[in-house]
Amino acid sequence: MSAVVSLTNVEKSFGAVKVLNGVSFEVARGEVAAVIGQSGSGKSTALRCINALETIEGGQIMVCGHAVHDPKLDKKTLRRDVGIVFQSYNLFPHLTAEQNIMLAPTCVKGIGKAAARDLAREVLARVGLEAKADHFPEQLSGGQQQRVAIARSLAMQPKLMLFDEVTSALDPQLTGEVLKVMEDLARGGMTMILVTHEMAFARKVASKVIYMHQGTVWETGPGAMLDDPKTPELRAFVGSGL
Amino acid sequence: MSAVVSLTNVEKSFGAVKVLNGVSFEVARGEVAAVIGQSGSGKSTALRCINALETIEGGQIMVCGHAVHDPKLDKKTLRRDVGIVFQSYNLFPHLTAEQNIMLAPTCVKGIGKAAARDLAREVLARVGLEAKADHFPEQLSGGQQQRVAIARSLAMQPKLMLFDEVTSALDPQLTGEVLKVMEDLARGGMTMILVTHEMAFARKVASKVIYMHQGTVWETGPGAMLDDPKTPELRAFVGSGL
Amino acid sequence: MPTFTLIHFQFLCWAALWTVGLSAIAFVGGGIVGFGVALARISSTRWVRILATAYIQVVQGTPLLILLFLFYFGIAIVGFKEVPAIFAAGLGLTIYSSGFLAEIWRGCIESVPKTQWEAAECLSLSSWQRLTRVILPQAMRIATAPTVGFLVQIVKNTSLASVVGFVELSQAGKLVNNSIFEPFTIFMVVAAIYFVLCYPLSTWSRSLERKLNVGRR
Amino acid sequence: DTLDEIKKRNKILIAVDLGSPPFGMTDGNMQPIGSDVESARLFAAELGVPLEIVQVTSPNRIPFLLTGKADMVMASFSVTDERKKVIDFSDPYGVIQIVVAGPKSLAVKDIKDLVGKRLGTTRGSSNDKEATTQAQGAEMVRFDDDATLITALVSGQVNLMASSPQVMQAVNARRPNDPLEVKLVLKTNPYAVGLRKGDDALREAVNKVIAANLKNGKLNEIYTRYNGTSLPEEMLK
Amino acid sequence: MTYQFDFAALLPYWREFAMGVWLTLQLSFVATVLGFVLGTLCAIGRSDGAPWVKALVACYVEVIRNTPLLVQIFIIYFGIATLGLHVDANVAAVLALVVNVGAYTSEIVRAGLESIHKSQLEAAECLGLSRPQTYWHVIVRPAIERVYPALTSQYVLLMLASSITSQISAEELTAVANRIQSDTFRSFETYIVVGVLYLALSFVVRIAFWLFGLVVFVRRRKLGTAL
Ligand SMILES: Nc1ncnc2c1ncn2[C@@H]1O[C@H](COP(=O)(O)OP(=O)(O)OP(=O)(O)O)[C@@H](O)[C@H]1O
Ligand SMILES: Nc1ncnc2c1ncn2[C@@H]1O[C@H](COP(=O)(O)OP(=O)(O)OP(=O)(O)O)[C@@H](O)[C@H]1O
Ligand SMILES: [Mg+2]
Ligand SMILES: [Mg+2]
Repeated sequence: MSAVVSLTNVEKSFGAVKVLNGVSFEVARGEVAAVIGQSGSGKSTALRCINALETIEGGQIMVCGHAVHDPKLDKKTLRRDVGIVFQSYNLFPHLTAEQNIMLAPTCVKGIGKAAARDLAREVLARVGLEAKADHFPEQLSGGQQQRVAIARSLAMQPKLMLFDEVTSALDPQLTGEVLKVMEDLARGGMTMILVTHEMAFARKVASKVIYMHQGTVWETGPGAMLDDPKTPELRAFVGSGL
Repeated sequence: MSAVVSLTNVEKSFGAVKVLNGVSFEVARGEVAAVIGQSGSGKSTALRCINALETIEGGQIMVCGHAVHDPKLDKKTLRRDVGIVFQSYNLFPHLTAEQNIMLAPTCVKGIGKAAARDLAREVLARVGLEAKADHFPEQLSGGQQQRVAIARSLAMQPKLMLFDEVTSALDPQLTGEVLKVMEDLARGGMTMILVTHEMAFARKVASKVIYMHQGTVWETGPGAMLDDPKTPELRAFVGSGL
Repeated sequence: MPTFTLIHFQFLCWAALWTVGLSAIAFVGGGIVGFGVALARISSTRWVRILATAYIQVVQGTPLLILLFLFYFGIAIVGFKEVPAIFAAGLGLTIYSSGFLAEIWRGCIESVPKTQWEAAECLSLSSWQRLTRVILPQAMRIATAPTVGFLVQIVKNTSLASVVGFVELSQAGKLVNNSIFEPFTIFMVVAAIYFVLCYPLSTWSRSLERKLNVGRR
Repeated sequence: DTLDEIKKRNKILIAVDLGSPPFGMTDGNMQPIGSDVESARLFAAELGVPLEIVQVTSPNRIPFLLTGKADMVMASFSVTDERKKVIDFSDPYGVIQIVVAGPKSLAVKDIKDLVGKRLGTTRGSSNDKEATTQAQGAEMVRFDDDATLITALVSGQVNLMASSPQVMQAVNARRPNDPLEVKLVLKTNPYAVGLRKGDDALREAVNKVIAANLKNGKLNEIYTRYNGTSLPEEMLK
Repeated sequence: MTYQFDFAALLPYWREFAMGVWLTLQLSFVATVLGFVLGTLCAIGRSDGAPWVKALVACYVEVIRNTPLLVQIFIIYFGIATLGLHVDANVAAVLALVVNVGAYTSEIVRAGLESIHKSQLEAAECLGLSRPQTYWHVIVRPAIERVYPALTSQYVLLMLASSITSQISAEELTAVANRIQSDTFRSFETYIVVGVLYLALSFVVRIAFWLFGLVVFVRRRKLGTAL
């Protein structure tokens, strides 16, 4: 099976609220999956479950050969294979861009300082920020911070990248910068799952669109499905989203 | 003279920066004036000067018969006639919606508790929030908070209402709620000055549009002026604003 | 009839050195223990957390005077008679300051947003690495000002070490008073010495706080 | 036992309260002096071991003794039956009167005149107990040490004090223009060395020293030097 | 040497212990109320007073915060007497505690006052509230609500610190303990009992503050925000 990620009937509640109610989907190697849906439909939660940030109550999640639903899961090796980028960047404010990126390779992979620095420069170059290596997060614009966050994940050479509304905190111009980086990644063959509100981007870049509604996957299909929704819910959603 | 507000050559600096550089305009009774302009053009400052939150260095401001430029101005009576609502709501977090509204009538006008409560219910009803009287601000959505803030001003029965970008912190749906309340007020004959970025609203509701640019009034006219700008600056502004 | 002389003043100054020494012991010891307790306080294991909370509650809920007394003589009852006063006073003060420092530092650690823990976790840092490489450097900035502020409390509270026979500044003041009966002069001088010791610390703590707030804005 | 231990470590630890002049106090150079201090030196010399003075205060002298931080206590320690339940006493080596003292201007003829007066004393001392039981109707005001008591009397926070004549003299030394006088003698108490229960060998040794030095007058000489009066005749025999 | 514990020896003194606890509570209560008022006034004075008021308050706060309570107590107790006034020891004790805790309160409350955003003042001003009205309704109340946990801790410390007033003859819990232990010579037992009593008292104080907070800060109660 070439699926890098597969969710089968995943269930998750917060207290009495059932947030994921039998979610199933697959993402194959090199695929770019866009998860869309209304606020509160469980998109972020699904993403966090894939990365074992939340424990699930039912169903199965396989990610790059790791059984994430297994209580004996070794989270550390899972996370070497999976990179995640959040809406709020979550850069470490006390470290420069470069140090932010070097931290995990030196700590986790035991790479030497010099090699890690080279690596950091390289991924910074990929997101177009060579010049900002020595800046602290608060010296960077939102878009630049988000790109550093992406670079930080890339430095661990993950097999799968997760993006959770990485552009919603940004104004249109900064959004453009970040989307460009993501497009490059997609072209480079990276497997990606992204939660997004940018329908245009989803249409253009995603090889698969997953529409979530009330804690389940309501509709899946190629990017073109957005132009021809089958369910009234997706039709309403796409209509309002423009 | 039927002008409720008139500014004549108003000047105001912050330190070395001249923010208002000879601003003049008039607003007549029952008129709804929309002030538009780029960020930093002095819109908020002009509004704050009208309410004597800032002291001016030159020119004259007459508001409901009060000479605001006069250093001997009695601010308290001025503010009985003028209500202001800010972008950031500025509700008092430790008081319920109702208590927020009752505070000024009881403290300033010396109205009894029971009468003030009736008044509060009445203005809450006008903004469609009877049901939320006992909620604290943090229990309300942004749009609801903004409507409570409007109700709080209304409770003092002002002759003039000032609104400073009251919708910019809100998402489109919440914006709709607040704009509806403002439309109702306009229909009810309230004199209003509003700083806004909602061109559509300005077009629809305002009887007068005031375009500010670099600390002066660059163009004034009816709402229709937005469709046919005379100055290249306004043309650029309207073009970008869409 | 003796009066307040330079000899008395010197005596007080020597005693003030002990005040400083005791404070240093209490601070270093309390820092080490307090750090451990702070970590225990935010541990993911329930009973460790409960234990640490209980420890903090007991230490903060008992007057230092009583703590010192119980420690000094408690050690002797357990069988270590030759324990010098400095050790017992140091231990009592250590326990006392660890209770307070643990609580201060816990607050600082918890004020680092949870998303920082998550981000570090997603980079597959171990929990120790998360703590030392990501959380503590951020918490430390917040913690400096209240920690220095608490140092002032320690300096003043060493005055209670007199119950275990320690002659530090306050006790020295009483001794001098016993020989010359001039409480007003003596306690004013004692107060002035404490002020000289504490005021720079207070000022420092406040300037740190200001710097931090500016940084945040 | 303790006597062997003293010999073995070649040092005797004697607890003295340096906050109760003239028994224990410090001189102008902050060196310990007083009748208890000198008596302690005498005892150490007689026992043939060097002396180490352990400074105590009246609230903590018992714990010091009981936990072995001192071998014995010499702190004008009045002998009472209650105290005998917890510690042992040697034979007395001095006496201490419990008196009520006050300024000349205040007329006090007998115990009933104390009613309604503020009577200061040191908390938990035998003075405290004696005054509390005898002077019914007086308002008792208690302090932790003599120095604070004296300061309170001098500054007018109390009208009278229940204390020893020795403390009164210390006050008068500070204020020669308005001297205090003894109004009433409540009791005369012998005081002795405090020892841990069961330290019989040490007590025997101490008793021997006391008997010898009472006879040869050395203890009386020390007492007289600091207290201004001689020990009572019957003790010197 | 093994020490034989005998807590039964303390039983006859339960009435004294109770009296000590009672006086400790009284001292702490009065000092808390007065210290709070003094501290709040000082905080207002320091953040919004005339320059000389600011300087005066700053001086007071610095001196008190950088010298031990014990020394302050002595200076106040004997200082008053030197002026020729006689005050009861309990009054002097309360006075010293008030002066002490007032300084700490003023710093805590000031932090609360400064945390109230300027826009809140403007909103009140625009509604026509007078300055005192603004202070009371919009600044002081929410400020105190915000720093309430810090105030609680400070007043628990105050209760514990009241033990020092035994030195000027206030017959509170520590004084009682010292008297009982020199009566019975049961020092360890006494101090253990007293330690436990103080611990219980500090819980009582915390609970009292918590209940008071529930009553006064309606919002916290309604929203279930922990105090
Ligand atoms: N830690 C949590 N505790 C309790 N409820 C939570 C928690 N996290 C999420 N929820 C709830 O779960 C539901 C789904 O949340 P989720 O964040 O997955 O939605 P989403 O689709 O990402 O929405 P958005 O587009 O707003 O980010 C929401 O109703 C939310 O309130
Ligand atoms: N309190 C102040 N101190 C110094 N400068 C100020 C102050 N308030 C405003 N300014 C400056 O005055 C200029 C005009 O500000 P103003 O807030 O009136 O603009 P605006 O038109 O309301 O802009 P926006 O659309 O961003 O709200 C800006 O350059 C601003 O930086
Ligand atoms: Mg989400
Ligand atoms: Mg503005």
